[in-house]
Amino acid sequence: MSGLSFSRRGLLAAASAVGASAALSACGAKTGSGTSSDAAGATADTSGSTVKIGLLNSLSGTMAISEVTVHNALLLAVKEINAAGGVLGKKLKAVSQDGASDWPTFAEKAESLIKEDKVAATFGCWTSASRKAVKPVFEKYKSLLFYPVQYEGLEQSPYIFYIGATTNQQIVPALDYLKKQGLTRLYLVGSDYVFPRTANKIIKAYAKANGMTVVGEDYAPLGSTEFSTIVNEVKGSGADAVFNTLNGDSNVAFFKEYKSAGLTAKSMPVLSVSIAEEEVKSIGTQYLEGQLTAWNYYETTPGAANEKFVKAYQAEYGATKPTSDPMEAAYISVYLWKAMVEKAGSFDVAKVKAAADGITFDAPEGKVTVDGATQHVYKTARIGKIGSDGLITEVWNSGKPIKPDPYLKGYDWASGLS
Amino acid sequence: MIGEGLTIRGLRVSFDGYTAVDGVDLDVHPGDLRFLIGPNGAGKTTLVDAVTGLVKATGSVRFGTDEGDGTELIGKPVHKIARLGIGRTFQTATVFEELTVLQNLDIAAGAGRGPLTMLRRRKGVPDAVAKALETTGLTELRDRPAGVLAHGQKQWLEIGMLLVQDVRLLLLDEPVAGMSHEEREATGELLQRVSEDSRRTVVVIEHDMDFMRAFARSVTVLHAGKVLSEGTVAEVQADPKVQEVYLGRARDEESTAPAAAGPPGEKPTPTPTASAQEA
Amino acid sequence: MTVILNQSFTGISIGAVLLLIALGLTLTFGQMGVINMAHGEFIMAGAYTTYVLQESISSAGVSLLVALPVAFLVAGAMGALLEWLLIRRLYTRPLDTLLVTWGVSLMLQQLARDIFGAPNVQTRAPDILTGNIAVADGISLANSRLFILGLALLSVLALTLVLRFTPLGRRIRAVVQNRDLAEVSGIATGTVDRMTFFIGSGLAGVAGVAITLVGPIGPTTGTNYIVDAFLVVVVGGIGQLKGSVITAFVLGVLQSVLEYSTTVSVAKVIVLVAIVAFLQWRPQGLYTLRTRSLA
Amino acid sequence: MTTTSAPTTTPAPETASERAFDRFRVPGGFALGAVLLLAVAPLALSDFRLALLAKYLCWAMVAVGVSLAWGRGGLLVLGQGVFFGLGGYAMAMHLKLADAADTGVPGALPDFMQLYGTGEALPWWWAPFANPVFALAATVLLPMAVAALLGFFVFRRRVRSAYFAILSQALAAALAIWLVGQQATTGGTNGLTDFQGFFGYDLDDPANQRTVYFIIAVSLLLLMAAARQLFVSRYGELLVAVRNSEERVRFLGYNPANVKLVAYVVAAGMAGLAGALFVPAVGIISPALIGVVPSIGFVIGAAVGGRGSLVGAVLGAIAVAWAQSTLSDAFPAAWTYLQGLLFVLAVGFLPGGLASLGAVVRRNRSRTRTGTRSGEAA
Repeated sequence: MSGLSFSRRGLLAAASAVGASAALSACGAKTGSGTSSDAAGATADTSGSTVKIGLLNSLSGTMAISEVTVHNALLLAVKEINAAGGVLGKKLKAVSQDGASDWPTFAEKAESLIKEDKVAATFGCWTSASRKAVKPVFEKYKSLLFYPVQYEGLEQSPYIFYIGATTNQQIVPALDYLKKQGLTRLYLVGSDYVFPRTANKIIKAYAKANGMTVVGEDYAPLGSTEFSTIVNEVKGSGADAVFNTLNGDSNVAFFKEYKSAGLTAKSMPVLSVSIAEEEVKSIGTQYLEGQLTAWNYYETTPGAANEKFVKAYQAEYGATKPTSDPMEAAYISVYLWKAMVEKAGSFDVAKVKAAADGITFDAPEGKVTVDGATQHVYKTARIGKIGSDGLITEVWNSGKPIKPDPYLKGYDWASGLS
Repeated sequence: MIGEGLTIRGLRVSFDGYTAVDGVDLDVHPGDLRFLIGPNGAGKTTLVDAVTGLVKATGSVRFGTDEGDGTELIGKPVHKIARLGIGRTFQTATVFEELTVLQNLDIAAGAGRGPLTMLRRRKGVPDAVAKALETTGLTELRDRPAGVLAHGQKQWLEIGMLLVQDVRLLLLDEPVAGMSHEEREATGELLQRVSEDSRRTVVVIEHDMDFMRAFARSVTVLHAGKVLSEGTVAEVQADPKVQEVYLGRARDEESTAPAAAGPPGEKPTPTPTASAQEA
Repeated sequence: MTVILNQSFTGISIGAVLLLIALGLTLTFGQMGVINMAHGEFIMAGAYTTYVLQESISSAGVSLLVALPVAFLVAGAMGALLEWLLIRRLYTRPLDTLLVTWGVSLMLQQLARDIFGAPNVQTRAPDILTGNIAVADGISLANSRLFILGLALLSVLALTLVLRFTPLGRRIRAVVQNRDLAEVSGIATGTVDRMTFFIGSGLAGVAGVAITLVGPIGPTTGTNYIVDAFLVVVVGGIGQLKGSVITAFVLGVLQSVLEYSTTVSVAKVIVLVAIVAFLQWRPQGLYTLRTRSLA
Repeated sequence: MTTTSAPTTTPAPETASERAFDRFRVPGGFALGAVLLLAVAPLALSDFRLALLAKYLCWAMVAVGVSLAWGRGGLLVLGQGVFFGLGGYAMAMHLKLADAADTGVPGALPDFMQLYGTGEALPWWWAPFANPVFALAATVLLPMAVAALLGFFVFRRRVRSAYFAILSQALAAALAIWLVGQQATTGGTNGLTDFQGFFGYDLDDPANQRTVYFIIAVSLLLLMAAARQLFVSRYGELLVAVRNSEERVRFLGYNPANVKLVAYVVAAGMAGLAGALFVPAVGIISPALIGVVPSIGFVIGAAVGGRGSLVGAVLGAIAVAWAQSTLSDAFPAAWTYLQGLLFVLAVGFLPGGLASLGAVVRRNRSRTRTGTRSGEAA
């Protein structure tokens, strides 16, 4: 019968194919043999009059809300640099790929940018998960990624430049501030993913060493919008302040519930590390007025560089559009890369990396300096208070740029963390 | 004679306080062709539902074959009851419309097949299936999807499916409803052929009195969930209780039943289900 | 003791939200058997209606009150349109309806993104609804939750009255119980279906207005709630309002108590497992209309 | 209950001439597919494109199972992400452990556990995955076991098909939430990523990546062959019968719950294998591939291509995945509309998918003829 003859043929084809693959795999490198690394490196195409750079952001899906603003800031920087003559005499051509808020897609698109578009460098990613997904790709092809968002630290890939804050430039200063205010009993509320969990680990270690108490710790699934139980627990905990690492939509529900429970910025302030100007707009100042945030940049940060940035951004995208920390970091990441390339006199990845140390830039957030050893950036920490107009104004800053320390090696209390 | 044929004792079915079958006793012996009649709502279909495990019931239903004593059916799941050799048809013919006639019969024949047989393609036509095709006169149509069959042919296919199952007890729910005159004749003859096998017990629910008189060997009349009368066609027709029930009903329906004074068999049967099915 | 009381109140307030979002589904899913995945987007439409009205009506309280009937009409009209365009062709194919309406839901979300932008928008709640009432020492009830509870109960009452005592309600019940007979009796079943869908979707719009008091308003607002809402109706039982009411509150309290004693994630998982186990015990849900149309 | 799914394909009428055609067509098509996948694609496509194709073929493997369970059995399997994820995690856990062992440090933990974990010993449920045989078997058997357990309970109690769909979704949501919550042992939202080797072969080497592609292509062909055998077997006929009328099948002495269970479990195993092979091909498995949305995504390809047709489902899955990755960059908004529209049009108006276009035209042409013929017979 046809069914049988069909299966037999299927098996034959399969057998021959398995044979073929076995033959092929015989040529493939074994792990640790080191033969593969020479083959895998990708070369950027810098031969023409333009140089391609990759922009890798989620333009669709749940993360698009935040990542589109970063994408816009990147495009603005590219436009300005091209207007000023480009990099090493070549105009930049931005190739945008949509990570679609999906980590495997990020990996696929990263590979596409490197292999198909032969970009000189890539800018983007927001979530830690997307960064973790693309990290092996950039390492495999020895191509550069500039990552613009504050993150949980504990990472140092040779092919990633971390332009956002690491923990000792955001979390630790925020704790210093709270301690100074006498707010020593903390309640930790976060979304259930890497950043909040790592941040809270650090907070607990800090608290232990600094005579502070963590009275409670709760995690809500990403996207969760039901906070009555958590707020109830917070209310009954007798904490001085809440350290909030919630992400996205959850913040809206959390703060609405928080206010409904009768908790205020006066009675129990909330210090948030993921709420920037854009988020303030969508939560509503009704619920946020007086609450605290920790970043390295605010739209209100004084200085000529920031005035110019805000003006240029609003001219490009609309007068009501706020600027925020990740956008600013994305914006300066392109300028920092440009400075590295110009110092190296080449687009070659190895040379660019070698030139990175000590590069400075007069950024909207103030002066920033690249630390070549960690491939992070010296940044000034700033605590802000949310005003009734939706803007965040600085109430404290670290005075000078803080040296990046992604593994918190310079802090004794953090020795057991990693 | 428990252990031979269908033996029902004290069968009771209620839905939310409404008792549809109210203490029915019934014996049907192999080789019989029993007709179950009664006005709408008498509990005929519910009785069959109870026997085949479709509704929860109390009391006792046993079915015995020549091979062994009757097993209690109450409380067994539907497919286990079916495996004891009890098969049924529904008022609306339910065949597998997307499968061919042959495939329908083959599936009916194969409840006991092992996994290896199941995973292989069917080769040729099993003997039982060929025989059923012949008995039901569907040989010509065996490669047609069952969905395109005419109404009567679907009913025959259903009966054929019971035959290949080697069913010992056939419960047929209004098999000729909506059929043309010729189809009724053909169906009746088919039922007689089927019940001639002395190992088989056939129970037919029917509204069509002409059909009943032409083919029934024995008749049970149900009324309000109880057995009203039982016997041969002639005995039942002569039973005053039966006449009263049907007369009483007929009085209410005078407009539709002008010939109400006659014996039940002559009463025109207003069966809404039948007319609905003709579409 | 305070904890138990507190969590019970919290549970009731979670239950109130669940009830309100599931109420429309008791009609479209419960009565008509349509799995409408775009139901969440009708909730979203209600929420955006609130936002739009607040742009033109400055008083938060007035705009909220105006939003309730307007959102009902907007979401209801969307539902009736969806029924007329697509769902009425799919009544015999409930599973296909699920996928088709999922497609509609994707398009509506994108539409919202194109009209209002991807970020969440904000509405102001009237001051009276941002406070709370202290019930006892350490126990307080948020006014917004009380408002939602009241709105949910009012909606249940209104729906019950409509179904019981109006000609439309009688027709709806007639069509649910026996479509063919209803049709033969001269009821325009098509129109009744559309009206049922209108009311069910309209209730989703009302839920959307209420949601603005407790959650974010964005293109994905609806999807956050949709699976939970379906579970309420599944557990409550098809076609029975009281089943959904009881289920919403039981699930709310269960969720709240579990969240308190474990974590939110674990609580969610346990609730889902409990639901599967419950359906083992009562596959038709808490309450069911008993019929004998099995064959 | 009568059927809940739309009539899709009527089995091929078995006239002698068509049977002869069938005998030629199926193996011929299979051989053509094998040549395209195993010879043409590797020669014509760059390494990058080939890697993309490998990913699409993983979706196609899931679609084979969807075609069996949904197309044939009428079971709307909206939780395939769960099985895909279980297979993927089983494979990824093994690769992570193998990488850790490769570091040469005795008792080394996978890298993410050192970062986020408690820093203590390996959790007990990770330990067996160090064994390659156990891990490989688990990629298929674990999803099948979970499906068997769930299916046993759901089908046994005759839970309505709509409930089944909703419960599947709820299960997908629950597993995703659980995985995210267990960051120390599952990597949380990040999932498991950054694999160095695949059973001793360096995954960075393009030659090995090509081998992974071949393994995936061959697996897909084998799954299609297996599914085809199920389609034409007596079991396949019975499955259609169950879809047509579950109650009737019960009266024939079968337990329809078991019939459905087999299709559901086999589909789960296929999704598990697809997930397992996805890991070396794409280099990541994460909860994002498991939740409600991806689970529905697994169905869309089969719906568009034609759930009742094996080839249609496979080509549909590949085409939708391709369209997504090509269109979403250039037109992210338009792609979302298109995706929604595909669902509406394919499921609502062409339930047989694109594969049925030809048949629909043919049927319309011959409708009058069939009408007269059945009229005569009556």
